[in-house]
Amino acid sequence: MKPCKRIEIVIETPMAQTLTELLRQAGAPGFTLVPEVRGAGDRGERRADELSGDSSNCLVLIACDDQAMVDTILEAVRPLLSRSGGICLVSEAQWLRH
Amino acid sequence: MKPCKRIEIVIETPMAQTLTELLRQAGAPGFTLVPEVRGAGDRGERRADELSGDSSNCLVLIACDDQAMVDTILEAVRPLLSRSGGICLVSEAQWLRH
Amino acid sequence: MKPCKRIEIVIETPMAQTLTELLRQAGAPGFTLVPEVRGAGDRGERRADELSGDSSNCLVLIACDDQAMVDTILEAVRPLLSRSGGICLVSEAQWLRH
Amino acid sequence: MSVFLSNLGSPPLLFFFLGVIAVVVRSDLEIPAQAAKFLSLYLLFAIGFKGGVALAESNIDGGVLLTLLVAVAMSALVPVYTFFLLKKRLSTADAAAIAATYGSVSAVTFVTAAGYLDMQGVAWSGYLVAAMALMESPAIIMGIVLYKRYASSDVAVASPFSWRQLLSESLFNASVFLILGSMLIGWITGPAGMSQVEPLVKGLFLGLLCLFLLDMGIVAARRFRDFRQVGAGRHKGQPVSLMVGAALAIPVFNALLGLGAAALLGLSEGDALLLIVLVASGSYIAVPAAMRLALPEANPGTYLTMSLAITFPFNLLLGIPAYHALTRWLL
Amino acid sequence: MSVFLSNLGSPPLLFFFLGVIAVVVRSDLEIPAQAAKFLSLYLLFAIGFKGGVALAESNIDGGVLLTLLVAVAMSALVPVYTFFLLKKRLSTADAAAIAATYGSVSAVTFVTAAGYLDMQGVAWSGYLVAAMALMESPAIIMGIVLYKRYASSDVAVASPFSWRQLLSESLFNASVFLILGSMLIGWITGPAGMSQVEPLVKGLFLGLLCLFLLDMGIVAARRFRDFRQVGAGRHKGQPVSLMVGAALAIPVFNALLGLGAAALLGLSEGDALLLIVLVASGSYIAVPAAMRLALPEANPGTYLTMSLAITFPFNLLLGIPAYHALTRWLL
Amino acid sequence: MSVFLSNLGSPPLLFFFLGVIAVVVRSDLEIPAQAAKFLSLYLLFAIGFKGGVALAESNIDGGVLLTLLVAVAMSALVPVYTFFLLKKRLSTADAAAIAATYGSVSAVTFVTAAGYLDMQGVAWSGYLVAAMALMESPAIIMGIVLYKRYASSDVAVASPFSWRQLLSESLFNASVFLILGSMLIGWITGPAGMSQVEPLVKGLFLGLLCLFLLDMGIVAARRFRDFRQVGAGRHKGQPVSLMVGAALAIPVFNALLGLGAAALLGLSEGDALLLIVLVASGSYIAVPAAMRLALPEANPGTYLTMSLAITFPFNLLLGIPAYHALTRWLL
Ligand SMILES: Nc1ncnc2c1ncn2[C@@H]1O[C@H](COP(=O)(O)O)[C@@H](O)[C@H]1O
Ligand SMILES: Nc1ncnc2c1ncn2[C@@H]1O[C@H](COP(=O)(O)O)[C@@H](O)[C@H]1O
Ligand SMILES: Nc1ncnc2c1ncn2[C@@H]1O[C@H](COP(=O)(O)O)[C@@H](O)[C@H]1O
Ligand code: NA
Ligand code: NA
Ligand code: NA
Repeated sequence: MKPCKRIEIVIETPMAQTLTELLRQAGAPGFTLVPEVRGAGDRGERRADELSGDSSNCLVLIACDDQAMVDTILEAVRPLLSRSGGICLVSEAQWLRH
Repeated sequence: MKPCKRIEIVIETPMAQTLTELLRQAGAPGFTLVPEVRGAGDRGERRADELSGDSSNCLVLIACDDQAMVDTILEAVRPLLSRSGGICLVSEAQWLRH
Repeated sequence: MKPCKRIEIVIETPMAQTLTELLRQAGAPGFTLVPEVRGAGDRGERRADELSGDSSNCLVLIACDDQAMVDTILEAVRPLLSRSGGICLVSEAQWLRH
Repeated sequence: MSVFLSNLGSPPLLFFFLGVIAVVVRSDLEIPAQAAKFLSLYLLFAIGFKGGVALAESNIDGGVLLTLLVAVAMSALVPVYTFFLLKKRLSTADAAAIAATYGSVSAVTFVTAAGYLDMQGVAWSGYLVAAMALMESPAIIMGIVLYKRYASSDVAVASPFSWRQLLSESLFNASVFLILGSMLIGWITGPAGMSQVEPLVKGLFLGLLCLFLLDMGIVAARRFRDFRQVGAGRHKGQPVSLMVGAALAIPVFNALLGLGAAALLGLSEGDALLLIVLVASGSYIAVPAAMRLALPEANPGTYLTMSLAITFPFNLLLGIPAYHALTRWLL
Repeated sequence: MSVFLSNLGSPPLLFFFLGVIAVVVRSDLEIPAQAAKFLSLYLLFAIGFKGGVALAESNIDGGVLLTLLVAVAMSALVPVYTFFLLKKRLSTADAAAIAATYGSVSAVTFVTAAGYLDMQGVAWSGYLVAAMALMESPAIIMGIVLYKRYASSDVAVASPFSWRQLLSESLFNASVFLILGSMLIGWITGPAGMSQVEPLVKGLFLGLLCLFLLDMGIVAARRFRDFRQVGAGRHKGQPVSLMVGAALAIPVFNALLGLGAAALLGLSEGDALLLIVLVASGSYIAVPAAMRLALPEANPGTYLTMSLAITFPFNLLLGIPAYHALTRWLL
Repeated sequence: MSVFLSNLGSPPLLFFFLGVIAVVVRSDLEIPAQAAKFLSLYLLFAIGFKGGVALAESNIDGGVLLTLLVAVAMSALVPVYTFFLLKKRLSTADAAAIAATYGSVSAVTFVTAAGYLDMQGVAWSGYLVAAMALMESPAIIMGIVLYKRYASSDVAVASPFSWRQLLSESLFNASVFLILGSMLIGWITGPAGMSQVEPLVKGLFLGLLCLFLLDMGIVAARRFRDFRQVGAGRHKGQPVSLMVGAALAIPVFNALLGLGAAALLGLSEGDALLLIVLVASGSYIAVPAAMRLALPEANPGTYLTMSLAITFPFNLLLGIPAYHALTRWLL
């Protein structure tokens, strides 16, 4: 077991590809993306019921055991969230090495 | 970055609307809902395979930076969980301000 | 509220049944499974776009308030992850009793 | 005998059993959830539309109205005696949910019976689709009312009662709403409307029913397996044999009731069989959805398993031809 | 008057209203998201293929090319005046997104108009499908260019501009790409190709359109409800009456523009109506998808609600027959 | 030459290329995952049912049984030499998985070949569908057995071997089970059953195949792109040219093997082409699903990419007409 950070990002679906591209460029060790999630926040309800995918969000989870990388990722994500909304949470976890 | 609580609730799909209504009334700042998740617990297996949506769960994530609001939400959710099952976890996180 | 561990596992979909079987045998109190999630990691991108379900992952969440049980679960899961990849994170949470 | 065999030889029924076998041999075959849900919406849409067009083409007289009235009455009556019979051995919530389940109807059993009649060359009237659509709601209302009346007072306090929600759940429930709405549109647009949607509504019907029943076979067999593995949690201590017995006895008893009503109403052979099947079948889509909201205390492992995993295959396989033989013999 | 009534009596339109009613009475009816998305891909595939085969069967002369050119020009022109009219009262981003929305087209409105013409027995030409496919992109490009030109400089810095991405979003956007691609394949394979896919592309078209419009009715009514509940967040302070007014005035004004163009081009009755409908309709699939990427500052609660929840039902219900009456009267 | 051109002009194949182009130009076009999965179940259901009805209508003699036996034998034989050829340059797990892949078959390649024959007006027999269904399992079993026999002992310890699981994965695998089950039901219900489901099973087949191949084109092109970007992780150091070479050489070599078998069996032109296509094609649904469970050490980036992104388009585009020309020339 190795301590690490769990970064959790909720962002709208049309931005998902931009986000994963950012993560790749930042050098993130990996990510898991849950598509088609619903939600509500400052910009009202997002019902995930539109044909363009425009009203659905996705939830992205990144485990990262390198604090410098965590900071890089957060800095890369911040302007995206400012422009198109969403949230980003960071918490502590233990990573099971296998 | 601002400290906050992550509230995570798993509840059965038919109760999802009741739950989001409760959250709205309690004044929660927002939520993210992952639909159509499977599970197992005290009341046996839930395979998410029925036409009425009766056997699927949903997973709701709420980030909240106001402890009083957290308590309000938990008090509102508790009776729902007692009646129809499910779980509620609370953990610590840092909220990236953008 | 009772302290507990949140175990989070990302594993590929074809292994999901093996994993839930392991959890059952280990005596886990329950689990929640988010199907059809995408991801990327050491073994490249998993786009969740194949007919055999071969390129999608699932995300499994287990809340457990018994440390011995947590260890049993982690030991059971470890060889699965070694063989077919994926990640396992453990974090702290409070379990709302209802 | 031959009716049983010809029933067995129909593709939709055989696909139901293929689904059951898939679970028995632990195949990983499954219909994606959203596709299965879309198929079920399609079936309701097609049944409703066809029924509406049939209504527009027939003339609605006193006899028709009387039949509809009797159908509604039976869907409200069946829950009452079912509830009191079961209340002694099950929790009040479970008894009420089972009562609502059997007062209501199974659209797919109805459709299979109608297909069976078509294969046998026996005529039936479109207004029976209206009867089906009207029989869902009264049973739901009765189940909830009985529960509220007989539940111990502390539970009743925990779950505030709302008539508004009750009506909305029983009348505007997705399945009830879609079938009623499609029937209305079929009725308004009549044969001209049908000519526009015929390839979808009629052409594909039996083929898509095969795929839907394949899914139903899988789901029913899974429920049945879960049910036998008397396991952890609420299932513990359920009187399994009582449940299996009830899931077989209730449809047979209700079929006889339906037969009596059909005889009194003087229905034709085909219409009589369809009315019998409506009374004898139990809901596994509309009622469970309503019960999860109104009676979360009831265990779907009980009421849903009974109607989906026992009564449904029983009616499909043995019930329909047996009720038909009986109808022929008596009417 | 009779055109309005006959329009009202078509099953697809009635299913749209059934969807609206489902939301009004708070029914839980909904089409699963992936099934709805598949239906929309099917419609684009079928429209495109049919249009391509029609193109292969017709001869493309100067008149056709001129009409296509005019259609493209209008889809680039409409955003310009829409943008400058709205910029005074809305944010630059919202004005640009609404401008792009109304320059572009609604494939389902087009299809409904084509079905309406078929029911009325009025002929129309396949190359108008090509016009539709060509009208999506210019509007998207114009909207983005106008925004980049008039947005305050600090925003422009925050959002670097990429021509490559702009072209990719406007030309290779899923809807635009599928309809153009299917049209091309229909054109290559011609009537021989059509004979292979006819049952899917033609037979099921109106039936599946009913199910699609049921979903559209649900989504449109939800957006309309959210819109009225002037609530938290960005919605606050939106000039609601301005939005409703604009969502009704823009299509009517654009319809007149389209009518003028049709008159100058000397189009037949059917072709004129379709050109008018293209100009008068607003996009709610391709443009929103492009705007989320290129103009995330714009609020979909504004542009999407206007086109989906107001303009779309308005065109379906009143617009098409009214434009038709006008065309008949003037041409 | 003309066979190549007429093959190119068929809508299903053109939609495959449209999907490829969508990826090349970075369009966001995609078929929702559950819809694509449902389409693939539909295709297996339709192929199986049609094959079963064809079986019921034909008489099964010694020649038919011999052909089936030969087909099964080839599906067990192909993995053996493929494994030993590849084991020198790849890991044992990868070699075994590729071996199983090419011993098994691609249902869509088969269907495309059958459609190609229909277009050319060449007859073929229904029992070849049975051959296809029977060829999936032996290859899976052989692949796993070879791996268990030749893997280094420490790996073998880590992965306990279960015959029960092996049989279940190879025989009751979703695709194998559905096609065998549908064939059985088609065979039981015969032409009477077909008349009930014909609009779905026959009418829509080519149209839905277009949409399915559009999705396949997208997925294949994505795999191919990932494959070229020799990137992080396990992909590193894969001998890319070896893989491309093998993915082209194996089908050609196997086609010659199939041609030889067809000549010895004295098959007709159409039947010979279908047998050749079965031997030459590689699985990308049933085998990968089985391999993920039985051989997780093997890299799907290798075996799946080879069969889906290289062999499949190669067979569709060049293979089928080339094998046909060869068959005509030699038989
Ligand atoms: N407090 C919150 N807790 C959980 N999810 C949130 C919260 N606030 C926003 N979200 C998610 O982020 C999306 C965009 O949020 P916003 O930009 O605030 O509208 C919402 O649709 C939710 O899915
Ligand atoms: N220990 C647990 N960990 C994770 N999820 C759980 C746990 N227990 C229950 N759940 C979820 O909550 C749902 C309802 O649980 P229950 O009411 O205990 O049957 C289950 O179907 C699971 O999805
Ligand atoms: N650092 C990470 N953070 C989040 N998810 C990850 C991470 N690494 C791997 N995963 C997930 O685990 C799956 C398998 O990972 P791997 O075996 O490393 O390819 C990936 O497809 C991701 O969904
Ligand atoms: Na009943
Ligand atoms: Na327009
Ligand atoms: Na092969």
